[in-house]
Amino acid sequence: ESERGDDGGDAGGQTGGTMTFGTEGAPKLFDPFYATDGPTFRTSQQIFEGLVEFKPGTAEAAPGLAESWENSEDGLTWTFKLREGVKFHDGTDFNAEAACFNFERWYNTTGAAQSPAVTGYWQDNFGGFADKKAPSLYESCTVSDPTTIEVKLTRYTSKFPDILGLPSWSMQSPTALEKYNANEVTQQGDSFAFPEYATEHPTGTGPFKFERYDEANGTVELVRNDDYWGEKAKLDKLIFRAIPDETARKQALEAGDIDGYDLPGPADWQDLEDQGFQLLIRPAFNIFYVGIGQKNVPQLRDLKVRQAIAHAIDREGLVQQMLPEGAEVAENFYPDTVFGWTDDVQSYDHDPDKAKQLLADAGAQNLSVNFYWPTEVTRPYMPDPRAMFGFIQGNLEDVGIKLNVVSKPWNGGYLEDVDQGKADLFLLGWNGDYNTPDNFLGNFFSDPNNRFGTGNSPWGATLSDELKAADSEVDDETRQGMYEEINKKLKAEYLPAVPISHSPPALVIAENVSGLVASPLTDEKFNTVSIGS
Amino acid sequence: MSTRTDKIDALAEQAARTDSAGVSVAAAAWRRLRRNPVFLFGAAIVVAFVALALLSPWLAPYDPGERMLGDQVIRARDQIPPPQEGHPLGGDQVGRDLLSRILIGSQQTLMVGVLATLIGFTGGLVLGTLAGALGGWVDTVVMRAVDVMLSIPGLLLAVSIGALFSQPNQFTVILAVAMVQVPIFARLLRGSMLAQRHSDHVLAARALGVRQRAIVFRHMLPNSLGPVIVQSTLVLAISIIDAAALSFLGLGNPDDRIPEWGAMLGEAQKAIDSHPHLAYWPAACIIVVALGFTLMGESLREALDPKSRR
Amino acid sequence: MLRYTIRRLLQLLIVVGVLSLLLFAWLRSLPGGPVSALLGERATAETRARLTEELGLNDPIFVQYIKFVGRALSGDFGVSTGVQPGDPALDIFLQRLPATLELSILAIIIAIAIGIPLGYLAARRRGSVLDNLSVVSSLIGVAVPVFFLAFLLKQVFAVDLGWFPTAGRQEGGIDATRVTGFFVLDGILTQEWDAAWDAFVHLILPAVALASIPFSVVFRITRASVLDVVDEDYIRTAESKGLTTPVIRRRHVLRNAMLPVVTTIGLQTGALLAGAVLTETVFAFPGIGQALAIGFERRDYPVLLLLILCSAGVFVLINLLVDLSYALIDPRIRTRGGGH
Amino acid sequence: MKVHFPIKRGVVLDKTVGYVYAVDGVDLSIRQGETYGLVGESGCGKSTLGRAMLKLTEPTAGKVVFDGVDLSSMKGEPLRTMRRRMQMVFQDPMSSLDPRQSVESLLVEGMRAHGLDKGKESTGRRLRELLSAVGLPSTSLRKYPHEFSGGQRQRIGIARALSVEPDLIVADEPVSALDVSVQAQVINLLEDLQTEFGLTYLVIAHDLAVVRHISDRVGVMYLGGLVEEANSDQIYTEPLHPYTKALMSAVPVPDPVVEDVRERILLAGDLPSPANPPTGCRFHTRCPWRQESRCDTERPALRELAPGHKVACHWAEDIRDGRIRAHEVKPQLTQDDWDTGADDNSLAGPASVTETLGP
Amino acid sequence: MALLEVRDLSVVFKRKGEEPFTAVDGVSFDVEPGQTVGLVGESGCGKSVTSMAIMGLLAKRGVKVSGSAKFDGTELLTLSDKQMRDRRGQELGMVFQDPLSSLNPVISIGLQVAEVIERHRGLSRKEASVQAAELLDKVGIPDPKRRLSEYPHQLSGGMRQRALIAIALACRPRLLIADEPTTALDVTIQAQILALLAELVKETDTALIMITHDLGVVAGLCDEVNVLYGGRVVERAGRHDLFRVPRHPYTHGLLASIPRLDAPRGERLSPIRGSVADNIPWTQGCAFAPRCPNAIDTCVEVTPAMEPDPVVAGERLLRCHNPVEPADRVEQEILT
Ligand SMILES: Nc1ncnc2c1ncn2[C@@H]1O[C@H](COP(=O)(O)OP(=O)(O)OP(=O)(O)O)[C@@H](O)[C@H]1O
Ligand SMILES: Nc1ncnc2c1ncn2[C@@H]1O[C@H](COP(=O)(O)OP(=O)(O)OP(=O)(O)O)[C@@H](O)[C@H]1O
Ligand SMILES: [Mg+2]
Ligand SMILES: [Mg+2]
Repeated sequence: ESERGDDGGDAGGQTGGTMTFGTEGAPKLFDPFYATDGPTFRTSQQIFEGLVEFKPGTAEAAPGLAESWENSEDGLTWTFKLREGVKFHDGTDFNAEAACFNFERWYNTTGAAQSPAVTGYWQDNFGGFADKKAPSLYESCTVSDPTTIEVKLTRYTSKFPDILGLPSWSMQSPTALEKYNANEVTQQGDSFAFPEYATEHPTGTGPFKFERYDEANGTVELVRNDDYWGEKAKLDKLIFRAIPDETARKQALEAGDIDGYDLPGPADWQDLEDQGFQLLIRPAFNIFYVGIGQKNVPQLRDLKVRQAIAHAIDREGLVQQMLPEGAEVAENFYPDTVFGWTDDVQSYDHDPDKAKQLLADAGAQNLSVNFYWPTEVTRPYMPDPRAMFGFIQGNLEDVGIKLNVVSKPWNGGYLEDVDQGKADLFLLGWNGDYNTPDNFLGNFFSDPNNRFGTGNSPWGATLSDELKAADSEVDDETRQGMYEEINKKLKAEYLPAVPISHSPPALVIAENVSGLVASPLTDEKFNTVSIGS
Repeated sequence: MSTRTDKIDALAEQAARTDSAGVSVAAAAWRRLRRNPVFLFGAAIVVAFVALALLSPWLAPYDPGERMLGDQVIRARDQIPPPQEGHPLGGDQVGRDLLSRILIGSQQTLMVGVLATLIGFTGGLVLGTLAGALGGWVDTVVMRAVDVMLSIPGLLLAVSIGALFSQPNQFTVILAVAMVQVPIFARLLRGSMLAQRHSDHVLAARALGVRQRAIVFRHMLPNSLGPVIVQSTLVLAISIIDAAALSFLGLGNPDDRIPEWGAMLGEAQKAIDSHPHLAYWPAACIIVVALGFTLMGESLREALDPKSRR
Repeated sequence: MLRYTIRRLLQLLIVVGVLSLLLFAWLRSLPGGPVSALLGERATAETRARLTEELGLNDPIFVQYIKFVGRALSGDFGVSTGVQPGDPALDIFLQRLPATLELSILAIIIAIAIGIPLGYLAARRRGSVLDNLSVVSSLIGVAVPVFFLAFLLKQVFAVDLGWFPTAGRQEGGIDATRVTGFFVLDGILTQEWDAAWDAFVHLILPAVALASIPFSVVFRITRASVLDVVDEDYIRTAESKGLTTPVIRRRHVLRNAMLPVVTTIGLQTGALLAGAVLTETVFAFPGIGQALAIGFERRDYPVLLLLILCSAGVFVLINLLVDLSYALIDPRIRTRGGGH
Repeated sequence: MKVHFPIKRGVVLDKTVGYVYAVDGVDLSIRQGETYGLVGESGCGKSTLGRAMLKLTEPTAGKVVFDGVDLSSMKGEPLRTMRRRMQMVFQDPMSSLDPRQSVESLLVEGMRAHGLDKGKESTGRRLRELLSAVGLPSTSLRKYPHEFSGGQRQRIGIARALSVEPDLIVADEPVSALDVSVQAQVINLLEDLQTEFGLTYLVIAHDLAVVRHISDRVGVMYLGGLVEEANSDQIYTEPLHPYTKALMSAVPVPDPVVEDVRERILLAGDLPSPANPPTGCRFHTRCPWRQESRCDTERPALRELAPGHKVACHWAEDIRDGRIRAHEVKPQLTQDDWDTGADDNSLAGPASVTETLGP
Repeated sequence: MALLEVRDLSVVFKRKGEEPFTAVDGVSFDVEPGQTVGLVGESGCGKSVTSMAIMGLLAKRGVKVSGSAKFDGTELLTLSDKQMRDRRGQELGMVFQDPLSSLNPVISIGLQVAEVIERHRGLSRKEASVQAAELLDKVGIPDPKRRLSEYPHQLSGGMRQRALIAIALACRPRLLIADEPTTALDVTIQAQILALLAELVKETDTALIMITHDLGVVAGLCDEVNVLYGGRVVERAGRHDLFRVPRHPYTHGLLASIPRLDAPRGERLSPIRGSVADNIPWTQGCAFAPRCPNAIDTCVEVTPAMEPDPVVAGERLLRCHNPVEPADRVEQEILT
């Protein structure tokens, strides 16, 4: 083991200097409200803050621009007490007015911006807009006094207020939003064009200010916000540099061209450490599963068959051989840091004989299914789809399941086919956005017409109802019970997919960088970072 | 566009001119080739490679798709099976025997090269023959299409085709690489055919009252094949390299149980600094084989070039 | 000449037109596409259907194409969904073109600077060790996959030795002013010497990798055409005039031998512009090639469509320029006048 | 007979902007069993005329009547069948033989096309006959063209023409590519074959001496048109057209005595371009007897001056009778671009196709 | 002393891995100032190689030249490259067969003519151009000033050959070698060029070596004729003697093969049998023996030497064991 990090980790750190951080792509835009991509969120996390923030290094909600909040009895009215003396980068005051302005801006989205491609996060989290075409979770925001707002919801949800910690719900300067026409999103051909605000003038309250975006060079430059209300950033300048090729990122770090980068491939971890770089492993906050689509092959609607699949897969081996250090075998459909997790679930050991037996019992000895796996992609939960697929393929063939392998590019048909239920078996997963079970389970199963085709089994609708009920349960303890129950049933009775693993994504930084706290949500803030010489 | 097409035409015509001396040229060329060390070296490589590809199922110690050394793999620590008893080259990233993969890989590589060339050749043959033999509007239509294809740089075309198959596999790679060659072959063949069409011996056959079909297949086509065959040798090398490039860009055959050098190289580059040998072996193989075909093709071309015969 | 130029330009338009239709139809018939690219794994069947409808992707392809052409004529080629999501495809092209141009030009300069003298020398000493060595090395240059060469160069000279940067066009920390988009030129124009130097240093390794094929082609064409020319009758005439060797070489041999070399250089430049996919990917060089590679991976159809079209267009255009310049330097064509 | 090759040029679509007047209004008839010789300078349209007569090139206008049958409207199968009766011998004995066919298959091919190969044996016999007729050993059958000398190849070409038992043979410069010693062998052979098989010949050559030697009647062509036609003695003893006179005087005779005393008519300048022929009499630009009137405005028709002796000159009688004297001619510039078009490809080719296509 | 004395000139081509090939085999002849000497023979008999050897234009590698070629007393074959270059174009001029390929396609006619003047007369480019225009005018190229800036492809075949002649004669060489200068041209043009050559040579008192396969050309132009066969001179005589009484069966055969325009028709040609390919090597006797109607046994045993003809008067050399009886020819002549 190297002595990495320890000596550079003195809390004070020095101020000044420039840090260049390699990212897999250039940000799409800088207005987090419209964003869906990692590079944008990474940048906006430095420029903006929300009412709620996550505690560094965890997925726990913590005060952000709101110092505190409370909920009414019925769970529908939330009162936020805002931090005082905060200014946006353009000098505009942050106050209740500004906060409600943001809520209203989101709710009153019109036109092209209503597309799920633009405001997908709003629609996932809050539902519809002011035009009431679809029900909305949000009802209103009222200014109680300059530092207090009241947000009314239409129903209770366990997600609130954690969701406000998502970068999308960052507070943006009303002046700048208006000045640069922040809401003028237009559809152009197959895609959307964003206003000047989103491309050139993001204005928030965060520790860094937007300096410039050199598109030709793929670099975004941020500078320290000297008027920041909290602990000021140590770096003078923070540069995010797009290096799409993973190997190129690694080499750039090795050559000293950049000071760190995100998501080093697990296979490189050891090598990077050996070279003296600091590897920051984030707590795993994701789930990787083998999905089972019940739509096309009737045999897959038989629990025994699904159990046979679960027994066939050597999850331990997979984790051991294919996944990075710190990865764990998944027993629930979300990591143990999330509410409602329980280890009291049926476990499926690697047991090929049992799998064969189960298949025989179900009369499915000659089960033949298609097995989808994605190319041209890596995800934090799935660092090497090809190798992982190969492993699982071997497992399944060992128990005599005939596989018709289909590989498609991630964006070139894979997701589409999987979403449309064409895949009988498939590899997929989820990166958690915030710490509630619904962020995982709700996304997977609450619509019975999902990629697993649970609607084809009688319990599909039941599961959906159970999830909705749990989410609307105001009482924490009751809710915990409900989720534990769901988790148990998911493994023992439903088994719509085989949860495989939680694998920790990592960050790597140079030896002379200190103060970076890895976050399970991959939304590190760089204001604590300092760089030595 | 025209410069490129002109060049092909010039070559075709040049070759057609050469060919009027026919068999004797071939014989003389062969005599020269037999003594040409460059050709012999290239041919030796090619022969060795083909032999390897044919014999590899018997030569390879293990099933190249089986992860027999899987337990020694720990991705997280970047551990792969080192060379050991029975596995002189060790294992690959997921624990398959590297030696077996290299050996068997020759089959796929040969297949890519040969099939791509065959497809390109056949496609070109059909189009070129149609255009060259029928002339008139058929010629115009075919050649316009060919020109459009030629107006996209080769690799870009291959990559585009490769990328745009919804479900890439070995065959789509071959097809992508082959498609690039079709217009070249077509143009080359048509050029020679056209030169043949106005040549005296074809005119003589027409004067004799020989049927058009017989003229095309007995006289024009055989005499036009020279440059096309030389081109084929070069295309073999190009297809192998192009296929490797496609694999590198992630557009290759996703199923890696059947090994292919290009794909192995593409995959191995991710870990080139920690396990360089994973990349060096397939890279060396590709380079040597491509060099073999190139040497052979270039010396063949030179031997058939009338200008080099003074 | 003029008529010829116009004719060729019209041909160019036709090529681009036909190509755009084919590409458009093809891209549209593929699965995935904008919807997947925009929604990612958050997509559900329902949002997918909604977005497909919103984007007009349910219209017949022909209708979509007409709409596309309509927009394209007003300079709107759609917005990137993957390469630089949200940016107009045209901007991406215009932004990246200088990068690729800069790189290709340097690569060609390298290829010429080594290929022509070496080709000439090899031809002069035909059969010598130098000749054989350089011929074989030029063939090896073709046989080594470019991406592998690029990789080795980077590993050795950038990572291990640290002489050159590993990736990109410019260090982020340098505060360079952008004028033309050609970074080296910009640095010189604005007299920001450090920026110019930095941009230049970034170009070297990728340019060397990229030069490998043009080098071997230029080398071999030079060698072949010098050999050809030396055997021409007019060289014998020149000899019979008693001209001195330097005059014969310069005036008679080189001038003629350079004609095919010029064509080759043009063709190679054209191919490089679009063929830098591999090298740019390895060096994370933000040019057209990298955009293409990313575009393929992320199924960024608007960008792909435009880039492939433009690459083909540029390629054809360069070929036209080569033809025209050829006409300028070759009196046989220049003085013929009229058409072809 | 007219054969005009279009010159195409255009911005988008090619349109014809002019013609190469390769053969422009030639009338001639060949009697059965005679040898008709055609001479003229290179590019004057001899080959084109020969080919057009066999319908190997489509005539622009005019018609060809062969043995009472009008060929001009014939197409497809009837034409193909007709081909049996008219054959061609080419100038370059190498390029006119398919290098990949053995002599046997070269010879059998025509017979097969016309259903003349009836059984192995009779065909074999016929082949041996053919070979002996042209003076080749019967061992030649298995050989390939490149294994023969130039003269022998030309014999193969002749045997091929004979293989389908034709009535008419058009020989396009059959001896130009041969060395003098061999040339004589082939000329003799042609003559022998004519007697033996009763053939009719059209012999095309640029060598006036050869043409005169072999032919019964001689036609002289200049720039696409026939300027004089006479039997071969007349053409030597009494050339009427100024061009024929000049041509005659230009042919060197291998006899110093003759050469020393011979009076030469040296023509000034070169053959004008057939794409842009002079107006009026095509020859007026180089003619030492050119007159102020008519020559450059009116195209002279072929007139019969003496029995069997036709000439296309307005002033033929006056020249013959010495009423008009030759005068000096200043050479005119001829734009010569047209005949160099074929040399474009002399630009050195690429080292290989792949190279031109780049990475 | 003769201006050019060629003695025992031999040229052997030796390529790696191939049999050495003797293209020219002990050729001797003299050329006096103002004299025109013809070298005739069929294709491949070594005419061009002889001339190239004299001019020093053969490649250095793979070629062995032996014997001697004295020009004005200087041995040309052993001169250094530099010394040879000083003479070529200056004292020795050469005109080649194919006027198109022998002119540099990308250099203007003017420069191509001027550069040789520049080189040997030390004139400036401008002065040389003026001279070049005069030269072009002299060889009968109309509008010479304009032609200076034109390129070879813009000239017709005849004009090109004239330009080549202008180049060869630019420095008034004492010896001009014309290698088949008219073969690529039409008869009427050929006549123009031959007339021009004869006139220029006469005017400047230049010695001319005329290489051709056309006996007619020789008959009109040459003072002395050398007939080559298989790399050796087989017969040499003054032109009148040679044509009147050809003694070597080959010469005789050639003359009998040619249809003559001035001869009556109907007469059969009497060709030489076989073709050049039927040669035997000179070392095994007479190369022409297999084709020779007069061949006797000695012909395939003893190599004939070049000897003065004992029978016919005049300066004639002959390489034959059994020459054609003079009577044959004379009789023929009388008969007709
Ligand atoms: N296919 C063609 N297209 C255009 N022009 C042609 C074609 N064939 C011949 N010509 C032109 O027609 C004219 C006559 O050609 P032709 O071959 O008949 O001449 P020729 O008298 O046979 O000459 P030669 O003695 O050189 O064989 C020439 O100017 C030639 O360039
Ligand atoms: N560079 C060479 N290498 C080998 N053999 C050669 C070379 N040059 C000429 N020869 C051979 O030498 C012989 C004489 O050639 P040369 O060119 O002198 O013939 P020629 O009499 O000029 O014929 P032609 O009338 O065809 O010009 C020929 O057999 C030829 O093949
Ligand atoms: Mg002809
Ligand atoms: Mg010669």
